[in-house]
Amino acid sequence: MLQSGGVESHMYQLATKLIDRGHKVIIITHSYKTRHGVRYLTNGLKVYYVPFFVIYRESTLPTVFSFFPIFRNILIREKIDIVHGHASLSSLCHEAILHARTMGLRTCFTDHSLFGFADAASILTNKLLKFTLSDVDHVICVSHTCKENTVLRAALDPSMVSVIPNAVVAENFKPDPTAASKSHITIVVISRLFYNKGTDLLVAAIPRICELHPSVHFIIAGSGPKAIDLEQMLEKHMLQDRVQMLGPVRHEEVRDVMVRGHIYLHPSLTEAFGTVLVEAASCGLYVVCTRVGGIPEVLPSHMTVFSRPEEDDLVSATSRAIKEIRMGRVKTEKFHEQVKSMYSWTDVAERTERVYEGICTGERVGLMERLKRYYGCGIWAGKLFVLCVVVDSLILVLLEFLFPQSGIDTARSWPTKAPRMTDGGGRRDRSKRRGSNVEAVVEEDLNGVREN
Amino acid sequence: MPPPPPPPPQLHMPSPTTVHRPSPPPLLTTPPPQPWPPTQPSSQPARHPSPNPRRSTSRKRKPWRKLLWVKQDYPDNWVDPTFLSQLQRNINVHPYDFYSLVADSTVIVQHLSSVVIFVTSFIAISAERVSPVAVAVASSALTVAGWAIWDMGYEKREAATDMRQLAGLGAAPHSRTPSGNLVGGMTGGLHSRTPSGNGASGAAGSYFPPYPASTSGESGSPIKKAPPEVSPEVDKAHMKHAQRARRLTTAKSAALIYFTLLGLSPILRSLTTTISVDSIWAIATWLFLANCLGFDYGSGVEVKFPASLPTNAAITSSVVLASRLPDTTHVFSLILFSIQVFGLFPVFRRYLKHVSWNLHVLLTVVLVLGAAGGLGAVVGWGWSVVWVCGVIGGMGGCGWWLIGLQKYKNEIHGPWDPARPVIRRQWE
Amino acid sequence: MRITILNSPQSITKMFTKPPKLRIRTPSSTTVEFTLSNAPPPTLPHTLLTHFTSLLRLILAATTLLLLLTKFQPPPYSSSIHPLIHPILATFSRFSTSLQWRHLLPASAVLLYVLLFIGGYTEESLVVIRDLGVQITTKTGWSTRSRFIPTERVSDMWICEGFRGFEVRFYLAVVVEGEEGLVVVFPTLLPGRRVLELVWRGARRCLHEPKHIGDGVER
Amino acid sequence: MRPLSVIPIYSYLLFHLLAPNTQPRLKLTTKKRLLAILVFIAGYITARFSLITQAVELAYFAWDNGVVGRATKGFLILSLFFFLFFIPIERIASRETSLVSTQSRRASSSVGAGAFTNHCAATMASGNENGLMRIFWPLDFPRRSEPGVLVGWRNSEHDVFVVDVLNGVDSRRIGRDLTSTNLYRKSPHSATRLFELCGQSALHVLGNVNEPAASAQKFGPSHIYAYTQKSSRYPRIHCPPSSGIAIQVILFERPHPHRMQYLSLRPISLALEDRAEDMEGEADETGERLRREELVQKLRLHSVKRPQPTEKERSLQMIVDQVNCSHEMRVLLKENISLLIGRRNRRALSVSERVVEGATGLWKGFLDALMRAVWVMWPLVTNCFVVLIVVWRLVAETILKVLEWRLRPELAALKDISATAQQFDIRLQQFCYWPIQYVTLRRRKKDWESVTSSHPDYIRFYNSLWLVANDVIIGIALGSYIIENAHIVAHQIDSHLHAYTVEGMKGMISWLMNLPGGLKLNQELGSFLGDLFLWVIDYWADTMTSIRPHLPRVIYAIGFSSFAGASMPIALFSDLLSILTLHIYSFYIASARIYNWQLSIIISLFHLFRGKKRNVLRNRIDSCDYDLDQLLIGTILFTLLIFLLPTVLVFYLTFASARMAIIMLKATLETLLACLNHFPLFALMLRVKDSKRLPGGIRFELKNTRAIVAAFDNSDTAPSISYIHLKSTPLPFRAMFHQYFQLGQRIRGHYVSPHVILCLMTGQSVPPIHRRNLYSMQYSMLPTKRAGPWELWGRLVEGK
Repeated sequence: MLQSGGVESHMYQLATKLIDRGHKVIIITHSYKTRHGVRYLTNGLKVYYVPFFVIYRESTLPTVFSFFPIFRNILIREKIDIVHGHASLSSLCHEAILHARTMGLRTCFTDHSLFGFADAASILTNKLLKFTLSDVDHVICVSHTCKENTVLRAALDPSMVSVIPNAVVAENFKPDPTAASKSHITIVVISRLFYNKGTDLLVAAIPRICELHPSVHFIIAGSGPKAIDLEQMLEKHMLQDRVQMLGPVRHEEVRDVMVRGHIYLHPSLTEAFGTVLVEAASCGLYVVCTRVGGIPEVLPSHMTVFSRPEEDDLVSATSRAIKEIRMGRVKTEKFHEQVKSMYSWTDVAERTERVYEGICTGERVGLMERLKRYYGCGIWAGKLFVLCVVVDSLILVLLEFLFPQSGIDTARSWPTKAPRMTDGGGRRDRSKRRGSNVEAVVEEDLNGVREN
Repeated sequence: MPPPPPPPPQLHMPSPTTVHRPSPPPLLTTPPPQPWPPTQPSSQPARHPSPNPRRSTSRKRKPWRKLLWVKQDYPDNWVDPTFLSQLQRNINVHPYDFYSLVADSTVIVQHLSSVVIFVTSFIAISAERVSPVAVAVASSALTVAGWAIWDMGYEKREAATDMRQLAGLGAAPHSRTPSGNLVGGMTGGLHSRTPSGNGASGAAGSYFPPYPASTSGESGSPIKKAPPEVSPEVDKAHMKHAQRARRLTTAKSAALIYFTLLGLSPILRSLTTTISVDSIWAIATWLFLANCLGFDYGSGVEVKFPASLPTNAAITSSVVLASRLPDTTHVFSLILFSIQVFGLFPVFRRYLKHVSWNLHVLLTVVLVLGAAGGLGAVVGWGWSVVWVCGVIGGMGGCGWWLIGLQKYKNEIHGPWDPARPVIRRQWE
Repeated sequence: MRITILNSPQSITKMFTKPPKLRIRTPSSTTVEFTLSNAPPPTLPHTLLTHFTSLLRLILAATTLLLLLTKFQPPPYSSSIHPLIHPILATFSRFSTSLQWRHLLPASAVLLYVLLFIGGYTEESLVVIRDLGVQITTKTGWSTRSRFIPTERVSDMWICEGFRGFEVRFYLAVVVEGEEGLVVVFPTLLPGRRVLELVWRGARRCLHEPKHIGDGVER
Repeated sequence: MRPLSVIPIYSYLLFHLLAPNTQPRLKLTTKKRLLAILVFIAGYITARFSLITQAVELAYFAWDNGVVGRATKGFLILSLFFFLFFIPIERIASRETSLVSTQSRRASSSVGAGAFTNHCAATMASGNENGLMRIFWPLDFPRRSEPGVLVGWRNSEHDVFVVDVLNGVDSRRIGRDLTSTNLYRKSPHSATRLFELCGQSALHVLGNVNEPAASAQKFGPSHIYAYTQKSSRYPRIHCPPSSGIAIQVILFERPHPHRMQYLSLRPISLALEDRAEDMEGEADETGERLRREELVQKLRLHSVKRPQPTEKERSLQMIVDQVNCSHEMRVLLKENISLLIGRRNRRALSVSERVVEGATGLWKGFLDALMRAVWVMWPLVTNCFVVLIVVWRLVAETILKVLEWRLRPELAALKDISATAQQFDIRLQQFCYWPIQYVTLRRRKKDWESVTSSHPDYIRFYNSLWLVANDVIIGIALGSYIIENAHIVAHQIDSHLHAYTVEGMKGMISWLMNLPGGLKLNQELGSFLGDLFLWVIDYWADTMTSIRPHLPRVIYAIGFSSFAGASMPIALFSDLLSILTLHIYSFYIASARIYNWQLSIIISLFHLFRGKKRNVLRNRIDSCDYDLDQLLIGTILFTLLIFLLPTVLVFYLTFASARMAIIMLKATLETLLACLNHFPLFALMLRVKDSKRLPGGIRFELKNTRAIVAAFDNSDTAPSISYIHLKSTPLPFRAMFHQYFQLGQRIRGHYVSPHVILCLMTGQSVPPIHRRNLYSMQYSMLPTKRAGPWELWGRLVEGK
């Protein structure tokens, strides 16, 4: 199993569903300290944990191209048609898309994150994104806000950007009415304790909420640099008996933590989609969240109480939610079914498949066309990008000479069962015809902590 | 649930010609063909997620809504007229006013000229032009005078800062208030609180409510601050008591510094004998640069005391410079001078700016002229003229330049950028 | 019986040496030997060539040593040395005296190393004997390493994939009971998938009694 | 004494060492004598280095007389001959045979994978009915074609082990006799013991050799027919393809138990077992091992359920035992069978024979009388000897107790501090262990020689004896040298020590004091520290001068000590070194402390400089607002210390490097000691002499069936027989030096770790590597807990 984080579980679920639909999916990612090499996950999902130290030891290529030889080898031996990159902060993903285009494959990119335009770091990442996306076949965003952001950042044609939200495995997030305490209301916060997750708001709001509502308890899960501030706040206001800090929890345990509460509080300052909100709602929690990023699109307003990212508003919104719960005006027990009908990975997989079909029908572009596109990226950046692409194609030629394609023997594909007949015959015979519609999901930071 | 029928591919596939667009603005200029106004996510009716696509396709399709939890029969890459409707550019850009710019630049000028004065006086001392004792005595006298002025305006300032606090101004987005002891002025600077207070504040970091220095003894626990509207005579007595304690401690720490310097200066004198002069100058220059760049010019009078890094840089460089001086008294007096210039003088400058604008301008002029005089006396009058011209030209030119830069500003804002949390540093 | 299969995947290292050939000997159905070697087929000219080159190597190495010796201790120029050898020695010593130690020593060390250890053919073999076990042998140059694993400790044989330098390679591995890690068959010249599958099938078929064949899915 | 006089001592000692090595009858076999002479020469060389020069002269003499030239000429001619005749012939022969085989097979096989699999499937199909017959066949049978009876073990119906071929006997009668136990009357030890070693109850008749009418017979596993010939060493098993049985003929040379040759599945372990475990248990290695173990667990989950091992597979160990026993079994069989046959055709003795018998009887009687006389004396001697040993053991015990005594358990014992004590400890423990080893080895004699369990003990025992012998030889040479010119040595040591540790230090310090170029040192501080250290050094030098006159005596003592082995003076010298460089150690400690304090102060002041402070409660850096006075004084002190740091650092580095140099020196001495104490000398010589005594596992070699069968008849029918040669792989050299590699690894892992380097940087004291890790090898030849004196007494008494 991949390390559990938002992006990782997204990839895993998507890949599993695609395999069920009769495609062949492999995942290429970094190797951790404990696992590298080639592994098979359930139902034949094959993961390449590429050990980078090997390449660093054996070659002195700059890291833009260092990934190319082994990546090419994998693509050829697995007979890949489409390369689908995830997580926009990853050099691996950008590299992979560049190389795949150089090898003339179809590429697709999923953006999971939002970026401003103000600070230097985001300007750099935007340049990088522009570099990658100026020659990609299609882009998938997890929310409309994310789509707007990506279109602005990479200067894309909005019609080549699709919005496909994340989903949750509702079975893993069943509500458990018995777990929550009857006597007092419990508010759950599961979040990495970073600045942009709104931990400062939390720190400011918790004492006031506790003062306003004596019978409210908190459960805070997650770790991060701001955990110290929380602890200081607890010490200062002597709230240790009412606020329970669990520290980091694994993705499998999240549900057990959630069902212990009535309200889920999410004071984030920026969020592309917020899978954890959907999970919380699926667990039957009433969600209090700040109206930032893509959060307003995620849940219907009868499941959520929105607030501005301000201390006072957060406190009042939480009080409202508490009152609602006390009054029993919200039907939290219905949430699970509703969420299940809203978000399902099967649906996501179908929509992604549609994107793939579209990609495969489009006609291929030549090197000159690609160079033109890259050249349009900027005055200096354009030339730099063109240089990179040219070097990349030269490296491809060199590799063709060193490791000829005939020399790379192809891997056997996992014996897949027949694709599920979720719908009409058209789908079935198409997936039979495109049995070889192979997709490589490339993804970087698997060592990121849980994304919510 | 039944999935929506696969729409025709040409509807949602980008035609290869329009794959790449140089920039977003053309998207924004397209007028909305549909009559519906752009729906804000905030003003959305709560609706249960089961719109039947079959029915909706039969009759005219429903308006597209910027939601993820409803299945709408629009393709995934549908571009609605409301696309990017929340894009705002240059919202919080207010054009600068030239004179205000110049006025603000006086603070910088003051600091620069004080640095120049210090350096010139060092050169003068090392060249035996000026007797170091004279410099030390003069500066000490000035300092005492300044402290007297400061001490008079103390209570007023305290009240003012309390007002500020109540108004909740000066709340930084980052989570630490400047100090446990916000009311400290120079005295607060010289001696903010008793050692126990130090330890506690250091340990407990940032979450202290503001309270006057007088009550700093039990600063470890979150005590309620005495509200401003207490009965006058109690207030008076309280003031008196506070004043006495303050002055006592100030005198004490002043004496402490004095004698420490006295003890250390012989060691300091022989500190860098083996290091060549140019490297000494290089070190000093870098440290002064750090001081000038890191100095917080913006902070008002309520800030207790300049940020410690630039001050330390300045003092270090002065120590380094002092170690080149031939005699212990030279070293001692120069370091004393530097402490007064870089440690205490900024506080006084802020206070003056806070009290009256004219005095501030006057001080600025005096400092600039003093620096010019120092330059003239040490390196030559031509340089002093250059200095004065540079100061004036800099104040003017930089203002113009900054205003000229304004038209290149293009800020893009939207729902995607991280929100700034508004946190009141005020507990009930 | 002899089967010859070109070993398909070739990496940079393999571009210069011949691709190894697979030789399979099955004297009886219960004994198989898979030999994988990049040596030329043992025909007379090839063998003579090999012997000749090895002799040449030896002679060259001896010459280098002699050079060093003469450098270290020039031979006495007395006619007591055999007249046939003396001129050779004289030339040697003249040559060696013309060189300095700091050139001669590293050069000769490198030369000796190359002559004695580098090159030569690699031959790796897997012997499977039913009811006895599996034996893995690697012959490189002078050294021969062989490892015998009794049958009851062989828990399984796999074809796995692993990263090697710039590529992902298949390798045949024996899982040994009570031992950490796998024992790789043909570790130095990793053959391609076709060869490996052939060996895998043959080995599994030969390893256990006929009734046990067939279990074990393809990996 | 002159080094020359070493030799008789040495040879005497050596022969006495080798005496137990010889077998019960006390005569030196030629092999032993050869060994003796080898070691003798080694000792002689070490004792008299002039021999080497003589050897060189000899070489030049040979050179001058053109020996080399002639030799080379001969070599060239011979090699030419070889290349011209032998290789082509051999090539052609092999080519022919291979051609034959290929021709025959080409019919059945075409190129490609499918063909192979088909072939396998086909043979498998034939093999399926009545699987596989396995015949173990020793290779040392006489190559005769006369008929005989195959006798051996029948492990299972299809798994037979040939022990011997009996010529000129009838198979049925022999079968009866074999089952009866009274066959093995004449045997040195109990025959049943040998049987149970082989895991069988009785020998069986397995079949016939060279039976003329065999070809008519149909093949059956219960009775096999084999042919042998002069032309080939390999038998030809009669197995018509119609029978459809696949046959493995596994050929082996019988290991000679008397020469202590044997086969074993796992490599022979030179280290003691209990040691072998606790050598593994190291803190740094355990974590990695645990990870791997869990991975292996997962791996087991992956693998498909493997079939239960058949009894043929499980019987491998037993078969190896049978191979080890087969030689003695054969000897036993031969003797008894000859008796049997002799008994059958016993006839009346002639007169002359009677006379001869009487004479021999008389002679025997005389010998018996002599032996009886000896036997009266013998127990007395041995008892005295035993008592002597036990007394000595008691003494050793007390000394060991002293060496291991530690004030408190966490404190270091004497043997941890001083190398000499360590050396004493090792020697004493070895002396304590020898009698026990010897007793165990003697017990070996009471059993069959095929029992291979005690061979590692044997090797260990003689290895340690040899090492001690070596040690003593070298020690005598060294000691005699030292004693002869103790004054020179003493003067040398003293001058070197003085030059490096006093004058060198002084020079260095004074150099540092007057501001060496480039270094931005502080004059005052530098001169202060320099004066301090110089003063201490002067004081130390005075004490040294007071010691100096006694030094020759000390050296003399060391020289005498070296008669107990060269390791002793080395250990003593290493201790002496650490005593004589005490001052440098103290300097190092002092400067390190100063440096460390200053560094920590600077770090905390740097936090102050940045306006931060270290929060010890949360162990993190808090931001803190200092008061003005704190800030100012802190800053000034910070500047002060920063500018004073280089001076202190320079002094610290000087002393640290000096300390490092001394540690290096001591480390080399330790390595020397390790080599003297634990070099696997005996094992190496065994490996060279007779590699079958050091088995590192077994190896199979497939023979070319075609070639073998073709020697008998050139019928193209392919019998599914596979000839496999079972060989013993010698222990690889790497395995012998395994402990050395491990030790080196540990030391490297400990001292080249970033943590240690950080300690050096920050002036903290470098934690020394644990002695147990360092000397785990030292004791790997000795048991964990030595046997107490009374246990020893018991063992000795019941050992007799």
